[in-house]
Amino acid sequence: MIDFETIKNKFPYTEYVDWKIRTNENDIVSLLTFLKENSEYSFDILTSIIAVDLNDKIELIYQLYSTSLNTTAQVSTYTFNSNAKSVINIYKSAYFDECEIYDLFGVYFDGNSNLKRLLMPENWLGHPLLKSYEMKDERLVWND
Amino acid sequence: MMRDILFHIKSLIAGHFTVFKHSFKPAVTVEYPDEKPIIPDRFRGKHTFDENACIGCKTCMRVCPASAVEIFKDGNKKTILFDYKKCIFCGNCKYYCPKSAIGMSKQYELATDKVEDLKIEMGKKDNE
Amino acid sequence: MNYLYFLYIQFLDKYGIPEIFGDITFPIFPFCIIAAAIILVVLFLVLFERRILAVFTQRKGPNRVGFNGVLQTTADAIKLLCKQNINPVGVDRFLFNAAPILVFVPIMVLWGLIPYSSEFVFMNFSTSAILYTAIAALPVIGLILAGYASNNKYSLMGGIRAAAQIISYELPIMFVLLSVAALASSVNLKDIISAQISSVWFIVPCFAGFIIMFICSIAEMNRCPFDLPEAESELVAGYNVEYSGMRFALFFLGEYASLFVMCAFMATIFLGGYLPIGNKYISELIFGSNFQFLQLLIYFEQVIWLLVKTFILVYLVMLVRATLPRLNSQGLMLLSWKFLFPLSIVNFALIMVIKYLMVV
Amino acid sequence: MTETMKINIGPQHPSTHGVLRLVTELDGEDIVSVTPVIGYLHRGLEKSAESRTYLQYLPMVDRVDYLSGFFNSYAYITAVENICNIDVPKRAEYIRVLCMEMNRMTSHLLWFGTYILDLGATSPLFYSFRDREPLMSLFEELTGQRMMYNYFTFGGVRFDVTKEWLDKILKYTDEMPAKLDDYEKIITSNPIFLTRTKNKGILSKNTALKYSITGPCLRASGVNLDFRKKFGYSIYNELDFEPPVETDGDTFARYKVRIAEMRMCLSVIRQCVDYLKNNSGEISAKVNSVALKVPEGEYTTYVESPRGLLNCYVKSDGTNKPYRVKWRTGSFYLVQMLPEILKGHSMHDIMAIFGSLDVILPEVDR
Repeated sequence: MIDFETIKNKFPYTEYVDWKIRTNENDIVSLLTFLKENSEYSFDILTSIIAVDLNDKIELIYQLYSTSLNTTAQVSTYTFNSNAKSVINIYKSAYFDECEIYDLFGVYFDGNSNLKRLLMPENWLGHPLLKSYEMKDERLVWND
Repeated sequence: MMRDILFHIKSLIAGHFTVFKHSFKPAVTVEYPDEKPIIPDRFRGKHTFDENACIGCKTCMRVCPASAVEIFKDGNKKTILFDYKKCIFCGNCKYYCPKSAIGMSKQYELATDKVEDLKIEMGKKDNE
Repeated sequence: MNYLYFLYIQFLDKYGIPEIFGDITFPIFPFCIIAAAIILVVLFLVLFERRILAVFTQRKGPNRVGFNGVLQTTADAIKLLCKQNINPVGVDRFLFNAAPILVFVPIMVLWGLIPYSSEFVFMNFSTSAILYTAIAALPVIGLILAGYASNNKYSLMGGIRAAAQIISYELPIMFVLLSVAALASSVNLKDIISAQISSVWFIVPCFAGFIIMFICSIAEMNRCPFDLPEAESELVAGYNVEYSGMRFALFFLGEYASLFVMCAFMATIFLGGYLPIGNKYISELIFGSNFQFLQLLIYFEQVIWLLVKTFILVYLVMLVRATLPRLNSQGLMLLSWKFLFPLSIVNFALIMVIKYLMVV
Repeated sequence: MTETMKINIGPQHPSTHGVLRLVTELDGEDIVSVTPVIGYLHRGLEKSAESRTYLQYLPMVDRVDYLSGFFNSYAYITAVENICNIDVPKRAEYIRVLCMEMNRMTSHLLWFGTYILDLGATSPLFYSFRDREPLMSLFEELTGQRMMYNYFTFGGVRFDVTKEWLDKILKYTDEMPAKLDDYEKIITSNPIFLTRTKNKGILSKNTALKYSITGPCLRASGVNLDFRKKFGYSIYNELDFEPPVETDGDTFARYKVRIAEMRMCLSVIRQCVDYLKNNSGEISAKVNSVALKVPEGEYTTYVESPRGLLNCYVKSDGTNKPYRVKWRTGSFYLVQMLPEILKGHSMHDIMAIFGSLDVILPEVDR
């Protein structure tokens, strides 16, 4: 079982319910590093990063899996200004995830120098998965 | 080294023989236009519509993922419009129709060279 | 052939045309015969391959056009002929057009070198076996040019692969041919065949040589598992990726014509060419040795024997094609230089010993 | 120093299995760098969910990965069921697992055929398609379609299986091992195949974990991670199976893992059929799918699909439409890893290695 007190002491703004950890957006990199490198948990796989648009803010959910503990964890954080810290230095697989979130939500990741549109074309306007997104591109005329 | 080579030669011969062996088995081809495949009963092909059973509840319109179906209700007269440009043949309209008014036939040859032919209206009543 | 030549000169003589004219124009006849034969044989071969591959994989193959699909390849050929010839932007026009011809012409010459029956040889040189291997290596120039001229990186890589392949596989062929020549004491294909009348077919003393020759021939005609130059799953279509219509048809024709001629060549030097099994002609058995047209019948029978042997080899080539995956370039080089080449030298030495014992 | 050449492999290429573009830099035939470009098959499946009800979205999830539609339906449906607290009858779970394992079999068979075709051999393609056909017909008989099933519903499955149908499966599982032996005779010990796959595209354990590779590719690298076994979701904890693990991590190991997994699938299928034959019961909980009430909440399912871990994250805000659906697919991370695994190999090996990863492009782009 996870010893939540140690985490709480290290990262004071963290909430914890049943492997779901919510943390401050500044702490995310150090928390993930802690979870990965602590030999007790060693969450070695970042299965995915999920972004959810909550209208005023964007929630980023990092889903972790530990092969030794055989358990999953969910670390989430909010970003209010579409800026987040990149975790590619901890989990290499985060690169495509971050590109995808940049592409579909317009979140910039500090530390990921090679952000690019992944699924949408390079010259696409707007970020489609935002709730406020409307297709306004006049270059695209759909033939019905 | 020598044993490796012998093993490889043996496996090569075994592989060729296996392919050769297959030439004595009957062909599994279904020669399509002449010989039609067997279509099971649950097959989801072109729709059928029973205008007498339909109560016009428009459930089919609500469950269709592609908005390919439309019900027109005019008094007692109900017609249904299937747009096969959009239809993905998921069968939702059939499965969730409370009166089983929509069915799906085994007809699967729906290709046509006119776009207009893909919009099919069913349940027209002649008496006005 | 000599008979045909004689008839032609006689015909010209009737109209007072000098013999020298006949000498110059006579090659038109074998050319026409070979061209017609190539087209017929290739049309049949393509159909044969498609049906055989279908049989191996429990399918039916083409069976719609004509009776049971016999006209399928003819229809395909007509379609290819009617197609537009596309000249992509940036190709080297002259080389682009010349390359298919450069591939096809040497293969056509090869057809003229094979003795189809004891009197039916278009070109009977005293060194025809050596000449054969020399000319068999020529089509690769066309392939390289096609790859270079297409202005396409896939084509270029295909062309270069073809060159690398032909270099590695030419040498073992030469060594095998040398050992066969030593057995027959001749490098003339007809003499090689006649040498097999008195002794056994050369496949018996030179079985390793036959295997080497078989593998190398598949490599020379760029067929699976050596189809690296046109590897579909890597290079799309390799050197002929930009070709269409008639020019593509020429490549196609060349590929299958070389398949046939390589198998005919192998049948000639290893399986006794036009010789029947047991040196007894069936027509002689049927009609007796006093039959008037016996010699003529035997000539035809010889052609049929050669065709049968050739098609057995073609069948084997197709079985290999159906079974094996494609080699990679390292495997290609390893197979040739570390396995086939030493083996061919060993085989050559062995044959020399046999020959020495035979002579003594 | 030689000049390098840039070559575009794809998006239209015979063996990228879809529309993947690999911008490759070659030095001669040696690969200097590879940059995968994806997005040519992006259909906006995650955006579509937000404008459709839970039921309307259900037929679309089969199309996330068209070769293993049951897995996608299962992932989505269990997510919704867990938010709604719907209990699924045991028989329904068995039918679901049976369908999924059959689907894994078809997916692996298709992989086998196309992979060997990538390597240049033609016959095994037809054999594997021949053997895939009975399963597809069985699916058609059960669900109504060969690929886009729309068979699982909230709370269970749509139709019950019949005894004849189960007998057909048993017959298939009896015949199949001999056919798999035939495949192995043609391919597994073939020297050409061995030179092309042994020690090619080695994926070490650490690299695989770093790039969150899951599924057969990870198991070929020596990590025994199978979510069926580890989490025992659905009724997998009642079944007896042992996922195959190889330690080499090369292309050949991945091939062997998949072949062994096909045999394992057959045994799991047999166990499911045994249960279904001997037990009867409800096939669906009573759920009003048309007006499905989904309370506020979120759930992530972990499903072991043929191509690795399949996550479906569903967030509900209490309305009749999902607030957010996110698909995490195995192929997405395999494509990301391509530059790493292809580095230092030659042009020939691109397709041999890429094919062995079993990437499905619709799943990458969603």
